[in-house]
Amino acid sequence: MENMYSLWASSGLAQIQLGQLVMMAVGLSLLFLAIRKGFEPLLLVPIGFGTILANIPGAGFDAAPVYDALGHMQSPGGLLYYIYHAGIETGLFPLIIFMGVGAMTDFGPLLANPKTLLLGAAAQVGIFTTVLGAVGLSYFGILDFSIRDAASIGIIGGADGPTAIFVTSKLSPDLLGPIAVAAYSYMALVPIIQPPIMRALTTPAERQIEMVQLRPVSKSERIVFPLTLLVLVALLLPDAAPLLGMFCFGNLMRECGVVNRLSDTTQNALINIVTIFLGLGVGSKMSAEKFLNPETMGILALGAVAFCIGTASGVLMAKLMNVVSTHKVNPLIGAAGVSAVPMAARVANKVGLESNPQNFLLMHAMGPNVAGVIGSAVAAGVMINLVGNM
Amino acid sequence: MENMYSLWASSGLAQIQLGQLVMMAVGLSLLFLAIRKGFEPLLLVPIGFGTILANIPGAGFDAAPVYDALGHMQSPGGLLYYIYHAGIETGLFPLIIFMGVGAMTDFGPLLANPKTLLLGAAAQVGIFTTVLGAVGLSYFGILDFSIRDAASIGIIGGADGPTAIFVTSKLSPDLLGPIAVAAYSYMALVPIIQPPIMRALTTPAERQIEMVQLRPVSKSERIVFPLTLLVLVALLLPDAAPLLGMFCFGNLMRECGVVNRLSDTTQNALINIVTIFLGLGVGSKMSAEKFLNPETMGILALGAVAFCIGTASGVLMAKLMNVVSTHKVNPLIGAAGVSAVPMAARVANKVGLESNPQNFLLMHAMGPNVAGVIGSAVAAGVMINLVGNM
Amino acid sequence: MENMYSLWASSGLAQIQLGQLVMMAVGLSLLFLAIRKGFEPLLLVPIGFGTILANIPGAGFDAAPVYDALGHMQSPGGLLYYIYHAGIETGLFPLIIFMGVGAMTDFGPLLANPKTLLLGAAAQVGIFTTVLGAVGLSYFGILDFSIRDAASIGIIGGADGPTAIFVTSKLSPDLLGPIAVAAYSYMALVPIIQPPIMRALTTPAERQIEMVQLRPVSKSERIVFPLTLLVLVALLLPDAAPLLGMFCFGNLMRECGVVNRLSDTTQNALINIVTIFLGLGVGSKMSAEKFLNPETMGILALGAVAFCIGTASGVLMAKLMNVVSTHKVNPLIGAAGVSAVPMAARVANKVGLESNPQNFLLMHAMGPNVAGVIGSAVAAGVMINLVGNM
Amino acid sequence: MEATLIDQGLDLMLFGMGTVFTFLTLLVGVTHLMSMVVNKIAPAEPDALAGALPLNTSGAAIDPRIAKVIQVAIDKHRAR
Amino acid sequence: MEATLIDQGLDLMLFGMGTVFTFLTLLVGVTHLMSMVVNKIAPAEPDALAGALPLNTSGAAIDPRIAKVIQVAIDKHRAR
Amino acid sequence: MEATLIDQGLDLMLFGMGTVFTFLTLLVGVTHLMSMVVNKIAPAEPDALAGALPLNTSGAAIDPRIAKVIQVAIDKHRAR
Ligand code: NA
Ligand code: NA
Ligand code: NA
Repeated sequence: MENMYSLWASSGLAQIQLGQLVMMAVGLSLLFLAIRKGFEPLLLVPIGFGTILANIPGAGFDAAPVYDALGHMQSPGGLLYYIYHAGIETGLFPLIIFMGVGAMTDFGPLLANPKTLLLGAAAQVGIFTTVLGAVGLSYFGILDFSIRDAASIGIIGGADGPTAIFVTSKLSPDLLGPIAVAAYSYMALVPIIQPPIMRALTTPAERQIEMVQLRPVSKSERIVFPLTLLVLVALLLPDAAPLLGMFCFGNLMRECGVVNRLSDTTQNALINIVTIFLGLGVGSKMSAEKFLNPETMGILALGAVAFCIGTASGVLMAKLMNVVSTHKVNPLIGAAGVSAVPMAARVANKVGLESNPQNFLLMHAMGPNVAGVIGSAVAAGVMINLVGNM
Repeated sequence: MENMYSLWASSGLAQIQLGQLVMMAVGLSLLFLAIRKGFEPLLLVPIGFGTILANIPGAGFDAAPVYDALGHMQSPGGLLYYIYHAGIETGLFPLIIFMGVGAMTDFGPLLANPKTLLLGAAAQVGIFTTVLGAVGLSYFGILDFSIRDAASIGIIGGADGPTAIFVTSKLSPDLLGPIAVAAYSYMALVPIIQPPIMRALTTPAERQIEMVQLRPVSKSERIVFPLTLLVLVALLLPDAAPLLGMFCFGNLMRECGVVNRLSDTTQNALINIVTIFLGLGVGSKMSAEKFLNPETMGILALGAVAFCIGTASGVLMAKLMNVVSTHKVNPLIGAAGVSAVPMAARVANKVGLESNPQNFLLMHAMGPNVAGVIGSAVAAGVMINLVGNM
Repeated sequence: MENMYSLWASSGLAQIQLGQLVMMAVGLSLLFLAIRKGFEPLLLVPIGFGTILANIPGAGFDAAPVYDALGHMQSPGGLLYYIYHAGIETGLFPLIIFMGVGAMTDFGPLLANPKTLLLGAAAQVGIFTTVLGAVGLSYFGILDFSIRDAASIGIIGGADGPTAIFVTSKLSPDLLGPIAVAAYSYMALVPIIQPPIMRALTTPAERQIEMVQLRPVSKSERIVFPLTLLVLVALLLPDAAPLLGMFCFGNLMRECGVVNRLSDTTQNALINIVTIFLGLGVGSKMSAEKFLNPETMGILALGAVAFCIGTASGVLMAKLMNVVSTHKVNPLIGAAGVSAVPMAARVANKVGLESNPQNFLLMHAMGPNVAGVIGSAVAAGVMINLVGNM
Repeated sequence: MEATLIDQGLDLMLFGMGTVFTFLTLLVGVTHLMSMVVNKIAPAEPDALAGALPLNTSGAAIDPRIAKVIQVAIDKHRAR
Repeated sequence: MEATLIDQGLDLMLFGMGTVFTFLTLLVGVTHLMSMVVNKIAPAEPDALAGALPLNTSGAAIDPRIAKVIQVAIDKHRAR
Repeated sequence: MEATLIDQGLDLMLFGMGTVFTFLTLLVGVTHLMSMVVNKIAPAEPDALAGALPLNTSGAAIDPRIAKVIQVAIDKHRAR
């Protein structure tokens, strides 16, 4: 009987709390969005599954190990505990992902047309206006965000998952779950969020602008660029160096042509392994008390606003550049400045083709698109620096 | 002269003890079985090699690191020390292996014929009767096993290596070496152990039973099944959630179709890396004082008994199902319920073809075969729960 | 204004010291050598990049994590900190690399002609005369090396990167940067350093010696050899067992034919991942105070001497063998005894073809070449043993 | 104490097998139900016969279909 | 305190956007300069049109060119 | 003290080289013996000429033999 009771008492049914049940439903919803709707499945499948695992009562996925006085392990920790503390709290996983993303990034279009970097800068306006929005909500007593929280929420507008995770795990780890989910969800929603804004801010004539073909870029330029970017970051903004340093390292491995086996592994086995564990580890922060509260609603709302403002800023910046410069830029590619590589560039291309079926913008949009990655990493560096000193 | 002496004193010849020499021979025997006889080489090659390494006197493969009072490392630990404590003591390696096995498992045959799950349940009888055997040996003073030891020994009968390692590392880590070796050895011996039992318990007519072709299984069913299993485990038996959770996660990655790159890495680079280190780490527990004792003989004997009883139970359960149900089942596929995927299913197929050359049982046997994996993971969960409260 | 100041104060320009600037130039030079000149790019690209990262002022790549009194992390450590302490200080990365190298090594030519092992022994003379050189420089007060430093410097002459890193991280971790750089640079310079020495020490007639075709080697010999070597190391020189044990393990996985999936992963994903992190971790030791000093010049000079003496010893040993034996050996293959696989063997082949266009020495030189790997691992074991007891 | 050990073993057997059977029997029912519901909601294109899909344990880098194409190329080459 | 929070937010916005724009504008110039210098020092064989190189995100094990060759083999086989 | 350093260096050289030579000389003998014993016990099918097997350092995903088959397919295609 005692055993019967022990089994029953330890069963999920006996222990489960409403919050956990709701979070398991949230996890299943994330899986549904990922699998059925194709929302960034590489991250949302592990995050969704991790959410369910973390909320199984009594399974101990998130339990810390217990040691006796002599330092011998008495009971091991849970899988998600180890993943979170080894890979996310330390910042290692986002940095390795950034190395992999660097190894998958082609800077060619950016090098052929460097001024598109400005579009990648403009789209980060979304980040900082969202910070203002978050502190505003706090000021009016509607929600309760510190300046560290506000900075982490703003970075959702950077449309770059690993950057958002890196910043949040440094500044306000308790918000990691909702912020990561918001970041990846909105990145997946780019094809829905962006087009109306793009159409609203441009005239049909502007959307038909054809851009001059990109010049060829030499192998040497491609090799020297990541080093140039690294040195500039090192001299001006060391707080952005972890993210951009690993990004440049990955890109150098890709372009230098002498370490292809390293570059291949970085782009495949290594980034895949880390992606799985990063996703599961983010899931471990999706507990009811951290997710089911008004702040999460606020984060989701602010994240959406950030995306919209970022998109608009990119488009408007492109229009401004056309006022100044003689080489006209199709303002649609400004929207790709939010990053969300390569989705945002594809959206720019698609909206462009609607107005002019001969106008292929994809490659032109890749420039601002990767510029957006640099831009949000720079923004991340500034935030970590300034907030750390506030 | 002093140096000469130092070299001699530190040489293996000067330090070796008989036990270490015997264990090195044990390691070589495991390698022989793996390489020449094909006994589960993916695990027994690393375990055998790890056994030799762990028993080299003075090589320090198993040494703990030494730190000074300020926490600086004075001498690093040995490779096997780090592997064991990071991957096995924490339970991480068996769980990652289970994720990989999940990603390699096809639940199609099981979904087409769910009642074969009962065969996977029946075959676990071997586990629990062996527990009884172990406590009996202890009761009569023949050997000395605690209830924790008995539970770990029983799980050998689950015919599932990572499950056995996971349970043993939690309940009685000192027995890890012999139990892991027994588990993998008997899994390799399935083609020798099972057929006589299968023939003894069935009539020729029963062995000739042809089964109806399996119905097609839709992609949606394959995606929803691992989630269903996960939720059921979460609600009823959270102690089985670590193993089955990772198993379901691997399987979902496989079936969902949107994260193929993650699934591929899980099935290849990741599981291979972890398999190498898991094997070496198990080898680190193969020291003379832990292996060369009467208990090991007892473990090997009990393990063999567990396998035989499990096989018999599966066959008898299938015969019982035929008494009740109209859809006849070939009782040979009951033997596949022990798991040992896919070896046991192949054995069922082979013995079936002996009696009826047109009767291909392989796919029908895959149902109970993967059911056996679920069954032993459930048994593992119950044991960890009950023994932890005893 | 305060923020302005904070940004400026934390910028690289405000913080950078001359030493860091010089080290960044050193890092760029290593990248130039690796990418443009093809100097061992698999290691020197990560080392060079790691050098730059480690010297970015304020980026904290090398920072230790900070914990509060309760053990909670207050600020995470830097990427290079974690890599160095987890992978290099513990010796894990060099050992895993050695496993990978073992899985890529073909012992066939060595087994067909075992006496070439003596050439691999002779070439290690370079290691020990360099030790003498280093203590000599210290004796005359020119530089300041301890016996531990001298041993680490000597091992550069072993022409084996992971061995040099393994020994140095145990004996004098502060010299890791310059020693690793010297080891890999000289390995890359083999085609320039060796030929003049080889020509100077041989007559044209000797260089034209054609060697008898190698006998076929059976699969069984290939499987048994790594085990034989392991047992011999275990009995005689346990201090060499970590390196040679992992080397033999990798080779056994390669040759046994039953764990090809493990062998493939070892040769590809696993060794690539570890190579990237090993290189970055070495870079973390390339700080100005540890690199920009007279000792580094001494290390580079002594390393070059070690290479030359090793090459010469190998050639002279081959000539000595020809005096004694009837089966003549082309003395050029003696130079391959330094290891630097497979570069040194290719150099022997090339110099041989200059004298006799029909004389293909490549396979004959592979024997001493892999013997050199064994030889320097043995030398490493002796040094760790003897120096540890001095 | 030793009697307790036997008792513990018997308890483990009883409750262990009980739980295993209960859980898997329940899973039979739930799986049937799941299949029914799923096939009603998403009456899907079955991706070929389930029974015909072998377990992928090879880990081969080359897809079998591509291997077959290559074999065809070899055969044609030889047949010339 | 709460006024400070707003102030902090404004500061972040001001200095943040300022830095982002300054940095990326500088990078535009430096990149132009870099390309000019590099192409002067090493007037290189451009490796095809940059714009034509798609992002490699497939991670496919089989090279597209080899896939094409195999397709050719299939086509020939079918055409027999 | 400094004399000791030289002494230590000489000791290292003496015992180090001694051990390396002893060990590898022993290994020559043991390897000969091993080959003899192994080939007596298992008089094996030699897997082609040892000397002809190059070191696999390429890490290529496509087997050279398959590459050759593909080349054949290309050649035939071109020859049409
Ligand atoms: Na961005
Ligand atoms: Na089982
Ligand atoms: Na060497």
